[in-house]
Amino acid sequence: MSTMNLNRSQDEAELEAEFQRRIDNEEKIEPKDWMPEAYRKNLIRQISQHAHSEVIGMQPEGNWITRAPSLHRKAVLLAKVQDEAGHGLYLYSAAETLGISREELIDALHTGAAKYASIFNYPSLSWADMGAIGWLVDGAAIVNQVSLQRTSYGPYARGMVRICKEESFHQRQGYHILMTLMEGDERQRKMAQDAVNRFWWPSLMMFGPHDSDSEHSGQSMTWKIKRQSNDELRQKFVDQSVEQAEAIGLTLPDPDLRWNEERGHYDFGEIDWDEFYSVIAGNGHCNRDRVAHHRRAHDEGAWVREALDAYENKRAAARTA
Amino acid sequence: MSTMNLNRSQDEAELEAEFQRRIDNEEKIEPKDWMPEAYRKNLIRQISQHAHSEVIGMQPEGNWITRAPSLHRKAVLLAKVQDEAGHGLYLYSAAETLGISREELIDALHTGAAKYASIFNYPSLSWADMGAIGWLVDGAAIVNQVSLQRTSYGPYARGMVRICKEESFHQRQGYHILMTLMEGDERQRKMAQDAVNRFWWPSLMMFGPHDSDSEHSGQSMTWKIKRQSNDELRQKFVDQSVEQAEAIGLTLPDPDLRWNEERGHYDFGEIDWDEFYSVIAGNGHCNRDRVAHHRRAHDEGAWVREALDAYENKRAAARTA
Amino acid sequence: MSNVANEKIAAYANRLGDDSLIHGHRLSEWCSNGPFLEEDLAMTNVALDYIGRARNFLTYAAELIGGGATEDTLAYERDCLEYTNLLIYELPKGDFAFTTARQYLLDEFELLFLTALCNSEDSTLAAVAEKSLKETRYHLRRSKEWMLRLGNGTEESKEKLQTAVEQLIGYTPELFEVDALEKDLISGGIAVDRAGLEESWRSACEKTFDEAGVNMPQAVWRVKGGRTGFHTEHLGHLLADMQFVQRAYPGCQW
Amino acid sequence: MSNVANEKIAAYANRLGDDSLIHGHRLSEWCSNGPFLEEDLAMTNVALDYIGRARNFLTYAAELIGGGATEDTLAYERDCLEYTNLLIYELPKGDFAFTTARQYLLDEFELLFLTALCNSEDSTLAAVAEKSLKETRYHLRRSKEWMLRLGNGTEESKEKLQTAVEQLIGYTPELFEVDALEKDLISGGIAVDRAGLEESWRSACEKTFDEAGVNMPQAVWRVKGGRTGFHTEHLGHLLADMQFVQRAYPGCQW
Repeated sequence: MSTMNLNRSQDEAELEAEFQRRIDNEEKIEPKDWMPEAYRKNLIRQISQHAHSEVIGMQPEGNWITRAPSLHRKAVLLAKVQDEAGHGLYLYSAAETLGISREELIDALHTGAAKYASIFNYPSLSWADMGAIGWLVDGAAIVNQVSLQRTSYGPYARGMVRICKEESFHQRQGYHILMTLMEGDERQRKMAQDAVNRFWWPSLMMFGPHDSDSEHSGQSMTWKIKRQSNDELRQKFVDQSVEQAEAIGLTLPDPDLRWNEERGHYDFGEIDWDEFYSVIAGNGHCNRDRVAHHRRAHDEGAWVREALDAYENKRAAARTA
Repeated sequence: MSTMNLNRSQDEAELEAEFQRRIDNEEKIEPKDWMPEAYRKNLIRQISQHAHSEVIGMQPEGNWITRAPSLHRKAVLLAKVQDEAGHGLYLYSAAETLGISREELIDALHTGAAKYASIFNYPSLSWADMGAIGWLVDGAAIVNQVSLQRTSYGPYARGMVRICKEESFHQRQGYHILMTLMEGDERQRKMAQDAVNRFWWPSLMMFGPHDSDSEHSGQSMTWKIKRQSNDELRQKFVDQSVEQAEAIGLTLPDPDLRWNEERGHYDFGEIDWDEFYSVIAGNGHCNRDRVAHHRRAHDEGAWVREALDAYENKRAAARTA
Repeated sequence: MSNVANEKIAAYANRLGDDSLIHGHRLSEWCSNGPFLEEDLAMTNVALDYIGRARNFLTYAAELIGGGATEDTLAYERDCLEYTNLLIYELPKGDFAFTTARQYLLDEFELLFLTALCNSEDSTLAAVAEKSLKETRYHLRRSKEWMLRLGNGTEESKEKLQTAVEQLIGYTPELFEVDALEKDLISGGIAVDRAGLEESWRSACEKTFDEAGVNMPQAVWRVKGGRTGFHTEHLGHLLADMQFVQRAYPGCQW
Repeated sequence: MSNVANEKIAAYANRLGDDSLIHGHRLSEWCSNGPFLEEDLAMTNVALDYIGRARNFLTYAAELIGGGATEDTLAYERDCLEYTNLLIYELPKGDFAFTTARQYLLDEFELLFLTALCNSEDSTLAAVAEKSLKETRYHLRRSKEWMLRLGNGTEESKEKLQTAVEQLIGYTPELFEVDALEKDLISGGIAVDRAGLEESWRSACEKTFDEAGVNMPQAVWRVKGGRTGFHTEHLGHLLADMQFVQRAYPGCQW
């Protein structure tokens, strides 16, 4: 090793040590700060996939806007999906601060290099799904996002604070949809229960594998990208949901669900990890559709983006002329 | 004039005289027979527009196949539209015997050089419209087509015989749809009456202007392309329809409709010729849609036709090799 | 106020509600289908404004109709022959050029219409108009900007915009039709004289079209019938989707 | 026959009816949309066969269910969570390559399936199978010919056909799934052992694919759930349109 390389490694080691000290000190890392390349990559992956999830999540919900069964619900659902688009924008912006462009982000989504929350590979089949998605899927997302409000990367943390505010509103609306159905007639109650039967386990899967099986967890925790473990967050979600379910007469589809006095938490059944990995691998109802839909809209909109660019260029030229 | 030209005019005059003699003698003109160019053109226009009408007519009815309110009605409507496609094919074939290609026929439809029955510029807005279209529109078409069974051009006349058989079945089915609605509840009766209110006058318009105002009538009658006048056929249609309407409790939207003992026919009100010409001129609800729809299907199918051609060519080459 | 007068105002509010509802519904179909995320958000925002506007008008109409009518019974329990929206609103969303052109033409109209409706003798209609006018000013800024972007963008975008305008123009005369109901309410100072808006509308639009390098044709063909339930074939399918849940599960709360 | 047995046969007939109905409905969407008139006619002809087949199966199911059930109550009064068709049938019709590929893959399957069903201990099912088999032989001749035309037509048609196959292949494993209900009815000699058909089906298809110069992939991903009402997002919209009139005007004769 040459003296220069040695110096560079020494510098690198110093920078990394300083970086970790800041992390341990609960300091926020900002875009201009030095960061390990692996930290940058990890964040790009996580933030962009979070953004893609918001955007892809617009599809199963957008699927019910035209069929919303009252003008009030129609307006609320429209506002919700709009919020999600907004969340996607915050998160794309946060990712872009790390040196990746919107075009690269979208391309990664289209090729499959970047993922989105696998929950959205499930189809929305009834109006009650709007309730289940709001209550359970947004509910799970909130548990995760509340934790992420303390993530080490500044733009991401601040984005989470803004998103959490709106997301809790979404969760309440979802819960309210189900509550209204459970107070309805037999067919409505059946519809609500059926939606919960389909979304409960996939919602638990949203927290990811057990930490022992999770690929990125270790390093993410060290760098305080991730603040709590998958299993911790999952338990929190289960605990809050059981009582909410009972309050409106819904049965969670888990015969092993029971209060454990010792632990102070609810015990629950083992997740079907085969299903989890199977859906991620492509066997979900909507895997192909979600990406194809996004790609189609993107392709169909190419001429619009080109026109916008051309127009902006003309105006810029006119201003400098 | 040269001697040759004089001879040619003499030959032409003889041929025309012979042609007219055959016509007057109720002989059928076949594809290989000599015919005046104007006769050929007149027939191409009439037959192709008749064909286009069958094809375009598939659209307002096709619009209700997916929404047919019983499996029986769904099957019957599917069969009806299928018949219409078949009629279109007979008629395109008959036109093709006169030396015009399918491609030219379709092109004329797309450019607007060839018309289709203006009745199809009206939209089909309720299930009852399937009844009104069957009863009134097919009913009017039948009156016209029965008359055309005696048209002078052989292929056209024979096509009419085949078509009339199926068409009368369609008319009965349409009438039966309305009858069922009139025996139903108040909303169904209202639906049926509303459909009749919208289709009655346009059906009368199907027979064209008064003969005194009709551009092609004179020559068409001389050549026995046309066997009865517009007004004769329209009267026939009115007479049969009034009683059919009364039988199921429908009111025809014409306060001037009354039996005229002297004439032995029903008197009826004056048609709003402004509406007739306005719709033909392009102010109907569906003028643009009908042609655009046909054009779109044709354009989207270009690759299929190309593939079929390429395949047929390959097979032909293989056979001769 | 007399019952007859109530009936007429109810019918007027009902048609304005139908216009807004159908327009908002069509715009909402862009959700997750926009050319880029910011525009997706923007369009669903406009859609939301229209749904809100529809709710205001229909709720008022329902109040006047009485007998248990609500914004939802009006929206979900009438079939297409009973809907009274103008035809231009129910046309499918088309491509982005079509939506842009339609939105712009309607925004210019609504600016004039709502400004006038703010002066209605009916205080409820005037209040709805005031709230809606704020939104429409914002919509118009956006749609005018998009007219310029597409008209002065690329050859392709200009062509698509021109095509869209040719497809739409024949549906615009209906915006300025005054029937017996509206004639009556105009003389009562309640409704807007639509016919009187046409010249200003045309003039404002032509300015933008000119700036966008796109021709604003005269309507050679014109289609109308929405106020009397004589719709296009599009509305029936729209309502089949929109109303399905209420139809399949009648008499329920949602 | 016992009530339990009746229930099972009814459910079996019901699913076969749902398969046919949804398939026929999708095919009927080609009406006035075909690439040329002869093909428009041909496709609506095939659609009509499927509607007829659906009516036979659903009428039988309704008889067994009793209590006033009819082919129409089954078709028009169940929402998508209660429909039991396989997913492959409910996919949108796509382009002509997609419809061709789907039709062909299903025709080869139905040839085998219906041939087997002709031997059902249940005479009604056997009779429906016999009638349907005649139709399916005709459908298969057509669809096989179209596979060859598109596969050996132009580069474009081959490409579109290959794309269609890649989109469809993951929906085919569901054709060969045997659940508890069918297992039971198989041992009673009533239902067809679908699983047992897969090899022959694959082999027949591969021959045609080979002749058409198109690759028949193995299903890397697979989607299922139709028999338990776990559908794709497409079915709900299909039913909203299909059932609207009955839903909006309940309890009527048509």
